[in-house]
Amino acid sequence: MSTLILRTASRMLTALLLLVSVYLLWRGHNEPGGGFVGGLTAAAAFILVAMAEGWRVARRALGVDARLLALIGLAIAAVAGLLAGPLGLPFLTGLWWKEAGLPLGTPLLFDIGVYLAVMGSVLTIAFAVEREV
Amino acid sequence: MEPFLAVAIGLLVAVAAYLMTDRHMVRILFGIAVLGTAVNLIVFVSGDVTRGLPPLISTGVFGPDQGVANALPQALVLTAIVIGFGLFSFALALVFKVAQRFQTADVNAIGAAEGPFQRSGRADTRTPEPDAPVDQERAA
Amino acid sequence: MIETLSSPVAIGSFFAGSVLAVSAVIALYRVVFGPAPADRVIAIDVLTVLLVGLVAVVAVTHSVFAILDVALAVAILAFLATIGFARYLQRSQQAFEGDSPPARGTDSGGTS
Amino acid sequence: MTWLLIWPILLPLVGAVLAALAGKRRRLSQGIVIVVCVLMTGTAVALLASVWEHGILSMAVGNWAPPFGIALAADLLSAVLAVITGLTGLAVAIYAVVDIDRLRAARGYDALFLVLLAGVNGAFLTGDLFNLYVWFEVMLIASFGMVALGRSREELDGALRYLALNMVATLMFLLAIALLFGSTGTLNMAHLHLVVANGEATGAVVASALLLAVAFGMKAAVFPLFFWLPAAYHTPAFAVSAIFAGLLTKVGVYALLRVFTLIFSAQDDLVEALFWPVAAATMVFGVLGAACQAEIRRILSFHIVSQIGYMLIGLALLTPIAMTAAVFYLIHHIVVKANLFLVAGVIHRYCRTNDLAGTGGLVKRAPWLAVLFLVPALSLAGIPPLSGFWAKLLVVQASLDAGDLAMAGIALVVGLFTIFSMMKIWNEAFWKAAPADGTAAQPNRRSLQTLCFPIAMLAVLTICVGLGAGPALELAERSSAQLLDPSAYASAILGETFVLAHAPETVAGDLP
Amino acid sequence: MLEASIVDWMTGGLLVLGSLFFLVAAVGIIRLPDPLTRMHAATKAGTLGAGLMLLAVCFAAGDGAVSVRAAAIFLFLLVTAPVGAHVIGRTVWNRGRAYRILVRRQIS
Amino acid sequence: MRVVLLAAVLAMAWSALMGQVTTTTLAVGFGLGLLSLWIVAPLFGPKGRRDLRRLPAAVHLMLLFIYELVVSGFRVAWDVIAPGSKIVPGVVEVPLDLESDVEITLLANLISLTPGTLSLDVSDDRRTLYVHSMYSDDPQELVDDIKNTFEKPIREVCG
Amino acid sequence: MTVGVEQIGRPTLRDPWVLGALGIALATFVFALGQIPAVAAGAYPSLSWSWVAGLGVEFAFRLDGLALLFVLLIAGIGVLVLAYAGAYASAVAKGRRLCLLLAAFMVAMLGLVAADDLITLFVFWEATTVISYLLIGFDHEQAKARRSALQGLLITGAGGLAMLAGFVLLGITAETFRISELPAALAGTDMGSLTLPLCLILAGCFTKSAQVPFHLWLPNAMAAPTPVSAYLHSATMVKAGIYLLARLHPTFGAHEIWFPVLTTVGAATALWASIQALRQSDLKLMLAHTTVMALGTLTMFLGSSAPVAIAAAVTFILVHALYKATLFLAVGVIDTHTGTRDRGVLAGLRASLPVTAVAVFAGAFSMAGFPPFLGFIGKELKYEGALAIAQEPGLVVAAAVLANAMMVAVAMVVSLRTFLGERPGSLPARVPPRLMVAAPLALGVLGLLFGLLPSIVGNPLVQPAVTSVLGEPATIKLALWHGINVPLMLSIVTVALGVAIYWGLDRITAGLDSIGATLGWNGDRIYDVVLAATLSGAGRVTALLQHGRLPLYVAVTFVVVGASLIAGAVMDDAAVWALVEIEPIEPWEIGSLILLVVGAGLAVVGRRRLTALSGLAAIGVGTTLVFLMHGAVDVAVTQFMVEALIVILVAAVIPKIPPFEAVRSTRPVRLLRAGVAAFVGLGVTLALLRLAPPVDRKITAFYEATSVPEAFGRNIVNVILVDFRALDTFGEVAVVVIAALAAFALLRGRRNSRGLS
Ligand code: NA
Ligand code: NA
Repeated sequence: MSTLILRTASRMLTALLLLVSVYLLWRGHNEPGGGFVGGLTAAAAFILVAMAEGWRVARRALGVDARLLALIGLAIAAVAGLLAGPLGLPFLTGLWWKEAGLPLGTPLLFDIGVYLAVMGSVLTIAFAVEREV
Repeated sequence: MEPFLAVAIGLLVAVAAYLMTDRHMVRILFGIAVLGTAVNLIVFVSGDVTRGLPPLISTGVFGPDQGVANALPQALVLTAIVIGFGLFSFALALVFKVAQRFQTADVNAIGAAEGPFQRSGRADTRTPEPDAPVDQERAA
Repeated sequence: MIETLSSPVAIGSFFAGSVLAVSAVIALYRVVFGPAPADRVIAIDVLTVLLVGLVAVVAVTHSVFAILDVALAVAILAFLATIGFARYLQRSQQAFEGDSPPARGTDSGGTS
Repeated sequence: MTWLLIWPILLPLVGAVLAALAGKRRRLSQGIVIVVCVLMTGTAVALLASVWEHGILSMAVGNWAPPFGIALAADLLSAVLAVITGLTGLAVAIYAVVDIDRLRAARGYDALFLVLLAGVNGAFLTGDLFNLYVWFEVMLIASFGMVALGRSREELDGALRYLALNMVATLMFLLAIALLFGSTGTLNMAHLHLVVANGEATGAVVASALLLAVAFGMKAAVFPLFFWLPAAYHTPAFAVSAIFAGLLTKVGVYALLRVFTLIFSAQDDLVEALFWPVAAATMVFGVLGAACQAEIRRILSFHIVSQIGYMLIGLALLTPIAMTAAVFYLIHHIVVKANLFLVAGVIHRYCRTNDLAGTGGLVKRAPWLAVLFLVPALSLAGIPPLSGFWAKLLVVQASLDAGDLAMAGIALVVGLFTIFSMMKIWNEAFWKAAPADGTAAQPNRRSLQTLCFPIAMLAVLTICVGLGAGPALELAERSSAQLLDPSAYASAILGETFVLAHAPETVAGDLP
Repeated sequence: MLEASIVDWMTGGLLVLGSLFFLVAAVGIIRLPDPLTRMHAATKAGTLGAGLMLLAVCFAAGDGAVSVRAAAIFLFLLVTAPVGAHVIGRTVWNRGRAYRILVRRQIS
Repeated sequence: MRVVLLAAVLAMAWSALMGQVTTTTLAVGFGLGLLSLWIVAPLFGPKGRRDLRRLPAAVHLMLLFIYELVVSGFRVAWDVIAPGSKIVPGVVEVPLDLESDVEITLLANLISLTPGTLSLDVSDDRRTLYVHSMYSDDPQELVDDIKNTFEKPIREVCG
Repeated sequence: MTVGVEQIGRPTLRDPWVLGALGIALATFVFALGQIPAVAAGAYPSLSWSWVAGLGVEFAFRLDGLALLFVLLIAGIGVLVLAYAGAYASAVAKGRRLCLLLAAFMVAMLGLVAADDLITLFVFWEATTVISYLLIGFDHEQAKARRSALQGLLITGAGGLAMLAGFVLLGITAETFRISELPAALAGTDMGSLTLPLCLILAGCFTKSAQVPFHLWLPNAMAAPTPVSAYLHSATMVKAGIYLLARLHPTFGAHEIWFPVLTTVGAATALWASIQALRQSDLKLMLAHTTVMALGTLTMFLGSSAPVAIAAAVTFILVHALYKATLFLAVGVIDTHTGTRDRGVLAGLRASLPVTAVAVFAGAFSMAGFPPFLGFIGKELKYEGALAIAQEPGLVVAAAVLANAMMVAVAMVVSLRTFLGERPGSLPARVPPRLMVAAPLALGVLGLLFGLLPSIVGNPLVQPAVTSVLGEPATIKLALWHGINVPLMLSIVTVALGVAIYWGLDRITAGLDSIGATLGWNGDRIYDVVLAATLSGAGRVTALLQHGRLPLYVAVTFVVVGASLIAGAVMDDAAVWALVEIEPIEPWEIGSLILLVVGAGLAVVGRRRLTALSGLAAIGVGTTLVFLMHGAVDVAVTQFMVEALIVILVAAVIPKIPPFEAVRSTRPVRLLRAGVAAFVGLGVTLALLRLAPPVDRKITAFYEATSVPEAFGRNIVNVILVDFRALDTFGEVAVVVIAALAAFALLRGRRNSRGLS
């Protein structure tokens, strides 16, 4: 379904969707949103591209292998949990770094991991399906 | 438990059961999706359904308002939805692959692993499917 | 229920919610009875946009504006789903359903 | 020290990420898998040692005290199962180096395998019911992937059956959790024990108990829900079916043991009434199924079913010795059944088929394989002094001790059928001359060595457990004692004060 | 009830008006004769209804941030609704052409 | 340069979304905007991207969109309430003078939000826009209307 | 040596494995000989290690008179049989395998007889079962050998399992597994409580010792090589059951069913086997049946508690072991020599096999109970014992006389017919290896020696054994001549009867054959029929359960689920409707429910894939609405997004899948499915109605209280996901990632899966 109108619209929307996805991720701890919804939105951005211009273009736009993204996300989530280890705290204990003036902490890192993992996974599946059909 | 919701969810489960006992793979797939949705709803309603307020805390206060919805079941449902999505995606891929390989959507007509139509004999074809080109087999 | 409707906002949201519910049910008619696949897709599109409206009602009713994000997500995914359906309409003509005109009155895709 | 609880879960998960990143570099990813299995086993052994010395170990994940946060917890049963998982995993990992072909490896076998182990360990080590569901799903999705990995016709068909039925089971698990949560408001299993024991058994609680029995029972492949197992286990790669046969059903059994001794400890009448017929029917129908099969892995699959029945005796009788029998059987069967599937793979390499009609002549062609088959086969058949004998003896002793002649009789008759099946395989594959029109092949010597090393490893383990049944039995006895003392489990996880505050008198005590 | 502010009245009114447009969309897809004309109702009335109701939210919140978000959603709808209509309409039309169902056309 | 500009716009959008306009949110928004643009950069051809310099024209165009939407909303409402014989559905081929993708898309969208018309497709040679009209009894009037009302503001924004 | 000679068989005695096996046997024999004085003096050597303390199982051994007698028999005959086997085997590898298996069998048998712990004994018991399986099936490429092996295994294995249950029951009652402590431990016990364990143990003994009706495996086991037959069926395996009867005599001898059961079964076995023995034309099979006959006789005597009867049994164990091994080994020589064992063909072998002739005559005379062989002493003791049996002397005497007469007849067949007369010219004459010839001779000579000098075995062996069996000291004197008494009269009758049978053998055989043909079935056929029926029954049951139809599997699962839910709901005392509170419901809630219901209906009735998919989408929207209206914002977003994604993916895929029309179930099936669906749906509804709010919110209260101050987040749901219950989320992410990788692997090819980095 590669039509001029859809293609153009998707180009206009993709950046916006990515932005929104990061916003949803960031706000997740305090407002509705979070890593999963954010990741899905980010994936939606590229699925839109895939539907408008084909999965090859979308994959190129993504730049990295979607599977790699997913695995990195999983690894980040694991690292976020492991950071508490050296401090003698249990796995996945939230650690906060308040000096920055921003609410930075391992839960956010964890959520970033979720974001990337979800985005990568959904895109892996979507691209695989797109390629087959 | 709200009776209307209970009945509606029961109906969803019944529909899922009906679909999952179909011979067409896509109906089975739909059944899985409906069953997942129904169970997610059950997880959600299991912890008190409260109309209205989401479990958010306003800036500057330390707790939510009175009467917010129970946050825990919501978190559980979220996890369940995501997991369900993962499983469903795989199921979809599998159904697609099976349909492609066997050129049928009838689960009773496949019978490669077992079943009424299982091929007899000793031929052992358990060699992995080569990757590409996709499928040469056109056996019905 | 009515006696609790003490403000224009409350009345408005109650009324709006009810109308939306009625609209949803009406739109559902096309989802169920088609007849063309496109009709169903259009009706589902209406349902999803309707969801945006309902988010607005809930936001106003409970003064929880955070849930506007729901509307955003709905809008995004509804759009994607619409495209997905459209692609289905296009593809389903080729794959298994052949190229012969479908029987009248069923899931026909033609304009009539 | 509490970190010992997370390593058996985290190591394979991280290993899976690394293995997936290694991609087509086969050696690298195999190396990762084996190293991870070794480390995992090591941490599990350390965990077992710790639990043996100091009692139940638990970790409040996220530093949120249970029941608010998720607790990981290991009693002896959990710890020993983690150890066995590590050992079996290691054996299968080595076997897979040869058994898993280029295509399956390239499709990510190694990562799926490690995730499966992570899920299994997670299920063994969690103390939270919903978290148990999550680990079940981790395990399930990995197994879905593994069962279909080769994409042959058999695998795809098997995978479809496996998927559809397990999907129902898994959703019923979730439904049960919902009902239980709706009735109790908590998810921590120790806390659930306190709440359910203190409250009355409402319809929702009973329904959730029955549903959990259905969900875990299906996982464990009990009558009348076992059909997915013989429908699928003979289709995938041998390494895959070996790890499935060894571990997956046992996770179901573990969950049954855990849930029905801990959460529903007060509903002992229900548990016995439910599991007695299930155990008996599972034994009988499983073994009848095996008796009429002519494909090695199908035979073995039906025997899995049958032997799950033996493991349910712990719940069917609910006596200490019955529980000991169940635990011992569980441990024994993981090792032996995985090993038999591994042997089936080697047989396939020699005969190019697992249909008994097409096999033969192996006692001449591969005498050492004959020995390697006989050890697990006789163990499975309960021939002394192998581990299976003690397992069978315990089951008989437990039944007779409880005055349950019928159960003992069923167990013994089923045992005879098991001997029959194993000897059927022996007669056909080893003793019988190779069929003239057979498809015999001569496997490569080096690959045979790699394949047989883990088989020998597991065989030695079986023999050791058999000859050293004393310590193994002590372990099983102590595990069973812990299982049957749920309040001690609750105290260990929730803390003494919490449990006291929720003792039966104070029905609605405040949380600390 | 009487002491309600003008903002409240605006909010309520916009909600009602918006919902009515949804009703129009719903009734439209029932009453109009064919998929393409139904799409007119769905696209336009639906988007307008959503816009009005989002405007109501702006009034109710009286908060810049919320208003910006509402506006963003509306703009998003404004971009996507016609595109959605285009992809569906195109399919329907292509199909109609394939089956030689008469449409009027003008070659300019 | 255009990238920087776009990123700045995105930064402002970000701040707006965050509900507070501070140095921090602007900086973060700018960074994220750059990131987003960098990610989607391959989508734009060498000259596919348009400046947004003509902001006033853009605002005008947006208002036009909204206005058309409101009008068409009521029009549809009327048609639904009283669907008479005046509905003459049909597809009209509108010749296109606009060249860039963005222009064509904007035009198509605008047409879709206009009373009685819905853009169906663009011909492969990008010279014709197929428009479904509820009132296709006078196609030429429709075409003229479209050309006059919409093409100009779009050119102003994009040209 | 007169006819053309042809050396066959290559002694494998130089093989270190075979030599090792021989060495073990010899060492054991010598060791056991050394123990005779101590044992005779009542100082029983014993050993024990704790094995499985939790079960009270010990690895315990004790060498009393009975055990020692058996050890000597097993090891002594073992030496000869191993040597014979080494010579018998046609190839080194085969010989080694045979000898190793025989040695393993010997070790198992030694452990069995020496064990003083029921479980230890059982361990060795099962070992003998398994090894004998391997031995019977030694020529495993022949289907007959495999069948016989399996038959033996199943029958003795079944008995073994029953016995295990008996042992465990006994252990539970006696609170010990120590055999030597059993009589004392059970002293005050009500004998009635021991009936079940006794019966179970007897089942084990009877199957192992081939008592009627479990006898049929033993003749079939003759498929095994001759040394195996000689070893298994003379000294050892079949005697294991007899051994255990003797061993448990002190424990159960006083039980009221002990005597009648053993006597009846023993007598029946002896008679049945003697009749069968006469029918055989194969010498080996004939001998096999006389083994069964001997075992029956032994069982019969062990039923008694009279010291003379026990002495008769013990002596006969020794007698039988010697002559039966002699004869089996000799038949092996004959077989090797002539290539046949058919008594109709064999004759006049005295010239070509002179040494073997001596051995056979010695064995046969002992068997027939002619003086001065040990068999004579044994037979006289039997008659004496039979007369001493208090309850049923008539029956026992009659059975003993008849059985012995048959033995006389069989002995004459084996010796006279085979070695005397005219040798048919067609018989080949290969020279058997010397060692093969020597082994039976040695045993035969021993039979004569012990007959002449009974005191060699009387005091040192038989008397301690009898003491052990009786559990109290007994004095036994073995002598060739007891004077003219009733037993001697009976002996004369026996011989006369035996000779008569021998003369009329061919007619008797023909008569029996015709009876057998009229009956049309025998034990073997029953075994076949039972096995086939079991397997086909199993097949039918399995076909019902494991039918291969996925929809039916799913349906069964749902029925079980529905039953669970309804059972739960029904078990509750409170009435369901009492819990139903109809709360005021808002219009949009009705709308959402309608969406759910209609969507569900559409998913079911949709005849096109898109229609059903639209139903799915409607359900998704309805669900989202439900979440939205109950304050679950994050859930609503997620639900909607996921649902949309599912729709997109499904819509992308299904055009490639055949449409619904292609696959439609019939109306009855649809009705059935609808029934199942309604059942499970009803169950869910009932269970949900059972959920009585309000739910305990303590845990949520904790989250609400700590979310901001301790976890620094205002969206409680998200804080739960990334902090309070982050481990769930961690697992969830793993699921999604792996699902993606797995789906990818399923859909896409290797060609595109380069390394990721
Ligand atoms: Na645990
Ligand atoms: Na198993």
